Amino acid sequence: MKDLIKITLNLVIVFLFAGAILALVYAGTEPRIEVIKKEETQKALKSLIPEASVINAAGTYEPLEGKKAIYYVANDKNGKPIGYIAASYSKGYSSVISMMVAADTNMKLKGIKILDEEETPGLGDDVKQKYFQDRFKGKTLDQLVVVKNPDPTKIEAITGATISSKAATQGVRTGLEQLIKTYVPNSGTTGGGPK
Amino acid sequence: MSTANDVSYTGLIKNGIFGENPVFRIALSLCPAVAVTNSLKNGLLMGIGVFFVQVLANVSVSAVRNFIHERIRLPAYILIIGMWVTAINLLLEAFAYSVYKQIGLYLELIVAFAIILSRAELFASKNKLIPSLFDGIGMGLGFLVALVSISFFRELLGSGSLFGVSVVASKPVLLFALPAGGFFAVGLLMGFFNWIDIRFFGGHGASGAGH
Amino acid sequence: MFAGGVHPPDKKELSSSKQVTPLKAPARAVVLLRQHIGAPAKASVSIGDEVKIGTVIGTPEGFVSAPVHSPVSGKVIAVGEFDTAMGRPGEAVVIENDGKEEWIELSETASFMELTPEQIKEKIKAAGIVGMGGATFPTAVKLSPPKEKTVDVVIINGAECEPYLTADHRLMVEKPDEIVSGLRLIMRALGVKKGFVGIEENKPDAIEKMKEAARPFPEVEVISMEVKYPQGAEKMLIKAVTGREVPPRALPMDVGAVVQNVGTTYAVYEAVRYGKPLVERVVTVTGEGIREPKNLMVRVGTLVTDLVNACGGFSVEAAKVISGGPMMGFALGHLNVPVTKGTSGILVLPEEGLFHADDFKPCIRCSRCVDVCPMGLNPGYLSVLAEKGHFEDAKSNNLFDCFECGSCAFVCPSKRPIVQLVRLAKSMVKP
Amino acid sequence: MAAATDKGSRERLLVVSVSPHIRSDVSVAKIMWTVNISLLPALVMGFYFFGPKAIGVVALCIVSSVFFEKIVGKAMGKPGTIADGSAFLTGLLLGMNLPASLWSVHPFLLHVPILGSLFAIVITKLLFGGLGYNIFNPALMGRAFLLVSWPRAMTTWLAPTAALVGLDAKTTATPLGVLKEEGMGKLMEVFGTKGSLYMHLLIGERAGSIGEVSALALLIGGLYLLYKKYITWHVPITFLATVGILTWIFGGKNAAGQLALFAGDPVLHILSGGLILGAFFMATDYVTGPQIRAAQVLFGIGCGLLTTIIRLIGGFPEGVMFSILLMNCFAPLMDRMVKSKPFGFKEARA
Amino acid sequence: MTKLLELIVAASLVNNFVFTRYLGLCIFMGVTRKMDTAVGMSITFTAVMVISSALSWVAYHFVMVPYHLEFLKILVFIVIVAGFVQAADTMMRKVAPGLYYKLGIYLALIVTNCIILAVPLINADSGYSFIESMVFGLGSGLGFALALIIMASIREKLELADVPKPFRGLPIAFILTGLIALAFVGFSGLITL
Ligand SMILES: Cc1cc2nc3c(=O)[nH]c(=O)nc-3n(C[C@H](O)[C@H](O)[C@H](O)COP(=O)(O)O)c2cc1C
Ligand SMILES: Cc1cc2nc3c(=O)[nH]c(=O)nc-3n(C[C@H](O)[C@H](O)[C@H](O)COP(=O)(O)O)c2cc1C
Ligand SMILES: Cc1cc2nc3c(=O)[nH]c(=O)nc-3n(C[C@H](O)[C@H](O)[C@H](O)COP(=O)(O)O)c2cc1C
Ligand SMILES: Cc1cc2nc3c(=O)[nH]c(=O)nc-3n(C[C@H](O)[C@H](O)[C@H](O)CO)c2cc1C
Ligand code: SF4
Ligand code: SF4
Ligand code: SF4
Ligand code: SF4
Ligand code: FES
Repeated sequence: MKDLIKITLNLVIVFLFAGAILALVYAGTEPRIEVIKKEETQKALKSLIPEASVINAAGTYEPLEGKKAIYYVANDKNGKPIGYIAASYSKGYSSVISMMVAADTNMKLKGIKILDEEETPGLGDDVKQKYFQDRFKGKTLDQLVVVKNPDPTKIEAITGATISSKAATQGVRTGLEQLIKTYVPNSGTTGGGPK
Repeated sequence: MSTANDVSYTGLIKNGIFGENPVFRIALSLCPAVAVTNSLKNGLLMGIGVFFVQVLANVSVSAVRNFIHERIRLPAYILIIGMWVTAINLLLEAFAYSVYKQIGLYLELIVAFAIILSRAELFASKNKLIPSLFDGIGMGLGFLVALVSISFFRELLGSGSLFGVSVVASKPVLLFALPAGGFFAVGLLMGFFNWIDIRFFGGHGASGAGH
Repeated sequence: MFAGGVHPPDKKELSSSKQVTPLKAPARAVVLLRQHIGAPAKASVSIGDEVKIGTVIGTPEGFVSAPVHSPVSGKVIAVGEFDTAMGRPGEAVVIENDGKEEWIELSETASFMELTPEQIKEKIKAAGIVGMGGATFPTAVKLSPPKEKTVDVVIINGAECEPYLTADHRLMVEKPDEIVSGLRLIMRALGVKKGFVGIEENKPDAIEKMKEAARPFPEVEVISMEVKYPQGAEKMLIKAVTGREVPPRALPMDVGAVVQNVGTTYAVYEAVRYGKPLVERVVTVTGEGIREPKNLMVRVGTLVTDLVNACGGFSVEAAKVISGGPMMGFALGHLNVPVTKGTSGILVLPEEGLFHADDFKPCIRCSRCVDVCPMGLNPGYLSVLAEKGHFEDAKSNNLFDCFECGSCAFVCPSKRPIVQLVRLAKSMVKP
Repeated sequence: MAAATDKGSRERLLVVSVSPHIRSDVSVAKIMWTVNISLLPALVMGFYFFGPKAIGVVALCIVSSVFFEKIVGKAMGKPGTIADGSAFLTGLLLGMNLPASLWSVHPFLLHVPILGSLFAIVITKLLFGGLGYNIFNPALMGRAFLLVSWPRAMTTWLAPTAALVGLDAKTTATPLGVLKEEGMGKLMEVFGTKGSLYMHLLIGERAGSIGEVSALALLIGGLYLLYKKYITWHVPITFLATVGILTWIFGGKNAAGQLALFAGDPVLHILSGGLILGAFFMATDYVTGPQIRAAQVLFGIGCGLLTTIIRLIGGFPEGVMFSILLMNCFAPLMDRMVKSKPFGFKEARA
Repeated sequence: MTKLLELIVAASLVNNFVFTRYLGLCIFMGVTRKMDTAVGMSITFTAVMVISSALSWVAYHFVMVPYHLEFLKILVFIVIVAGFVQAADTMMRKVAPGLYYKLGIYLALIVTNCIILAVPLINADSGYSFIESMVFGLGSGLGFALALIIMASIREKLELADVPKPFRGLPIAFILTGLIALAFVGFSGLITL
């Protein structure tokens, strides 16, 4: 009986002690973490359309089954839309690649940013490299086709990582299609393009 | 090894780095040694994380050692370790977010690293505060040293760089950057240290006495 | 048909057409008291005693044992340790031959086929007959199975599957009627209605002779078997003749069979009909290193040197002299060892083409040994386990089912001394 | 005390050893060198199609394998084991499993075959105790190591030029690569008819590793080994049959690109990639496969199953190498589970 | 249904914890020197894995998410696992002493194994449903069991090999694991979750 009391007391005290310390740390870090997470996203968004003054979430969609993603509108300081950004996902060689896709008001790509992937280091993970992301600048939906040789009007695959290249491109298509569907009137007929 | 009466503090630290190196000798907490050592930066940060958890856990366990009831010793220690791990995770998330994103899962798993609980149980729960502190420092440093040497080897061979700065033109042997390369790095280093031990110090080269 | 087995070059042509010729009795006979499996006999004579051919000089000790008789007439000059073919010394009675060739009094039983089983066994026992196929198990004991075992077939082992040896072959060619009579006596002793003689196909003359001798007796059948070593091993023979498989660790009588060697059967005939004790046997002296290969009728106790000399000595420098065949025989360290009841051959191999056992390699797991092992074991694995000292593991991998036929070592490309390692393991653990 | 003596026999030293006293004439060296020789036809075809580069790659692998076996073996206190031919064979097989494009000075790739040999001989074989003890097929591990370390170079295939002087060979995709990336239609476009496709695969006029291209030459060598009883049917036949059957059932696609059962092309799958080389010369490696015949049948089926899975739904166009390596992992377990049955075992149970 | 099947194959082969995620190594190295212990651990581990997946799912979705206590997940999961293992230990000792005698020692080891914590954490991060979580736990357990058993069979064979002295024991075990991991690269790209 005395044991039981002691055990209970022990546990309560350890819990309280641990709880107190954690509460302290949590209180100290929590706001910062929130800020950092927001900042991460904002930084990524900003880097895609640096001239925008505000970028606001405009809605969500499902680029991959079970994966929700947000799309955004970028406005200049007069509140006029100057571009759109969609988060997107696609299945790569060994992981899900997550990215952001930015288009101007004519639905020409302003740029893309690969956020997360776990493709093979030195191969598939080159999708994160600037040289590959730059291949998307200025492309339109029907130019998003992967080819193996240099071609300024298409997307040239990373050598030895065609699968990852195709996957990244597919993710960009999905994002861009969503933007077109949402922001281009009558897109039901104009959207699509070659698969 | 479980009491510190006859051992100096430097001895305790040396013991952690060489005699009972948690990775190369006792062979506990092996996962991070393989999984997060593909770059020096990751290895170093993981090592620092473990270092702090080990020191804090040792100190706090030693502090409460006379007060915890025998029957709930282990759960209580696990709770204490879990608390420190959570705290460190929160701190890293707040102040080193990019690293946290890369090695986050393994940071969280520090809770289950056998080395920490086993030092708490084998050493800190039987020793006074100061020796426990030094044992924690020794073990933590031993772990840190192991991780840094493995990740040095791997980053150099696998990516041709050190701390992300290229030192060799291309990627010499990509395998070492891949996770599978971690096993080879650890195995080859262990074998190499054993060879030195046998060749120059007359040891038996038996690592993994902990099992 | 058993699975496995090997086809070493049989080399029987060296001696297979040589008639059995008697070898002059030795000037001095060295008669070992352990000529059989089981307890050695106890010397029943002492230095100075006069003996005749057939005088009992050693009496059996215990149930599994057999008496030993003098192979010459003369005087006992020593009783003591003597080198044996197996390498370690054994107790022996040494008799100086007086050249008189005097037999003890023998009495022929005219109606020997009418004797009761007990009488037959008694005579076999008194004659000191042991298995002459190599195992030297006392025959009288083998013929007295425990009551709960029912034996329904007797098989005469005429396989002689070891390369080079032709002793049984010649005996079957030269004494077929006697062997058939011996078989019928054994069947009578066991109360069995069916007898077989199993002979490998490479001895057509023996098969023909034996068939002819067996023709009057419908209960005796001669079977010709595929040529394959170790067709002569008891379990393989039983399988080839009757289709029955003796389970691991069991005895032939567990499947109702008793197997006897050709030489043993002949000895049984001689003992039951004439009362002759076992004091001589056929020995093949052969090999590339012997000048004139022969099949000799040799008194037990004759030294191997005498056999070699009788065959013209070595033709070239001899590198290895083997008692028995090349697959299972014992290599002799020197030639001053006596012939025993179990000596089936003396094989002399020259240096040329001789295989040296010391430079063996690791097992490359080629499975050849697995394919040839008649017992269905994994010999390579057993040898590795033994080599690394894992004797208990070897035991749980059926170590004790190995009867050391050597097929595995014969085919091994790494030249591993598998039989030697198996023996080592057997000596390190209890069965 | 000796009762009788004999002139001469005392002094003479006789060899005493345990039975058996005679041995068959197979030896490790004979087996290994014969396997080396039976690879010659396929090697010659490889040289014919890929020219001097192929010779360079293979020679580099053989020389470096033998060199590492010698040097590192010596450092480990193992006597010279060069004569047994197994290191030579590992080097030869490694070389035959590499693309000829590795013989390249710009970009400099000559260290790649050498490091492959290092990994094969030192890490995969000698560290585990040398001949007879390694768990994994050294040549294939060497290749797997190269594939993950230099994935681009290792998937750059020379087109068969059929000219020993074709130094400026073009690069192209392998038939399985085309099949995986672009489908059967594209393959037919390249080769014209099925007959022509099969013919190219048999003769070897196609892109691929140096030694894998000519199915016919490999079959000749493989059948010779079967005839010499240096290998048995258990692994190669079950391996080939499993791939044939599974690709026939699951390898087909309809016009819409969906799975169509029983519409695959087993001949294409059997003749292409490294399947024949792997089935006859690599999955049959004694050391790294199971020892018991029944287990070998399972081993062959397992190799076939994994090869098919990787080819049809995995991340690589070709799966022979990985399937054999994966089955190498299972070989000890299979030998453990499928124990040989002692003679008379059935009776003992009954 | 296909999703669940994919989940099992992915968790056990493609993303095998030991060979492609590099977790659970202490136990992996520790218990694979003998087949018996490897088998005992496999059984115990798979069972604990499934049950603790379920328990932590419940705690996560019914307590932690509603009250915004996600930051405590490490603490809560480890306490759940430790508590469950402790309870299983006590219960088995009473109810099935025979089984306890065979598998009890492995239970004690499980708490200091990082997979046991990684599975609930991954479940929580990937937003798996209750069933999916359990299936993921099962797949992970089976994958770990597979790893333990093949490793044990190979190490028993290695006992008989002439491994150079400095490499005996753990170093060669690590290199061996690396080689197996290299072979498991063959599964990569098979299923992307
Ligand atoms: C170890 C290894 C990892 C690989 N990782 C990737 C990858 O991350 N992304 C990818 O697209 N292809 C990867 N591949 C290559 C694919 O299997 C496939 O060969 C390639 O995508 C084909 O591209 P290519 O047509 O440019 O050669 C990898 C190959 C190996 C051997
Ligand atoms: C491998 C092997 C081969 C044998 N070959 C023969 C043989 O060819 N002839 C023979 O009579 N006994 C042979 N034996 C001995 C028999 O197994 C058996 O002991 C003998 O036939 C019994 O008869 P016995 O008691 O009359 O000697 C062989 C034994 C072994 C182990
Ligand atoms: C370079 C080279 C070296 C060889 N060295 C050996 C050797 O050391 N031992 C050997 O038995 N065979 C060796 N051989 C192979 C033999 O000459 C012969 O081809 C082989 O033993 C054929 O065996 P078979 O009679 O079973 O067909 C070598 C072959 C080559 C090409
Ligand atoms: C039929 C046969 C196939 C072989 N296949 C290979 C092979 O695929 N790769 C290899 O490195 N060695 C091979 N060897 C050689 C040798 O067995 C191998 O190097 C051992 O694994 C080394 O211990 C083979 C040998 C034989 C007899
Ligand atoms: S004793 Fe020798 S030759 Fe005679 S049967 Fe037996 S094994 Fe064959
Ligand atoms: S025959 Fe020799 S090398 Fe082949 S498996 Fe048997 S013991 Fe090993
Ligand atoms: S293991 Fe024994 S029974 Fe089998 S072949 Fe070898 S010696 Fe003969
Ligand atoms: S070693 Fe074999 S043959 Fe000899 S006694 Fe023992 S079991 Fe019998
Ligand atoms: S660190 Fe993962 S099990 Fe030990």
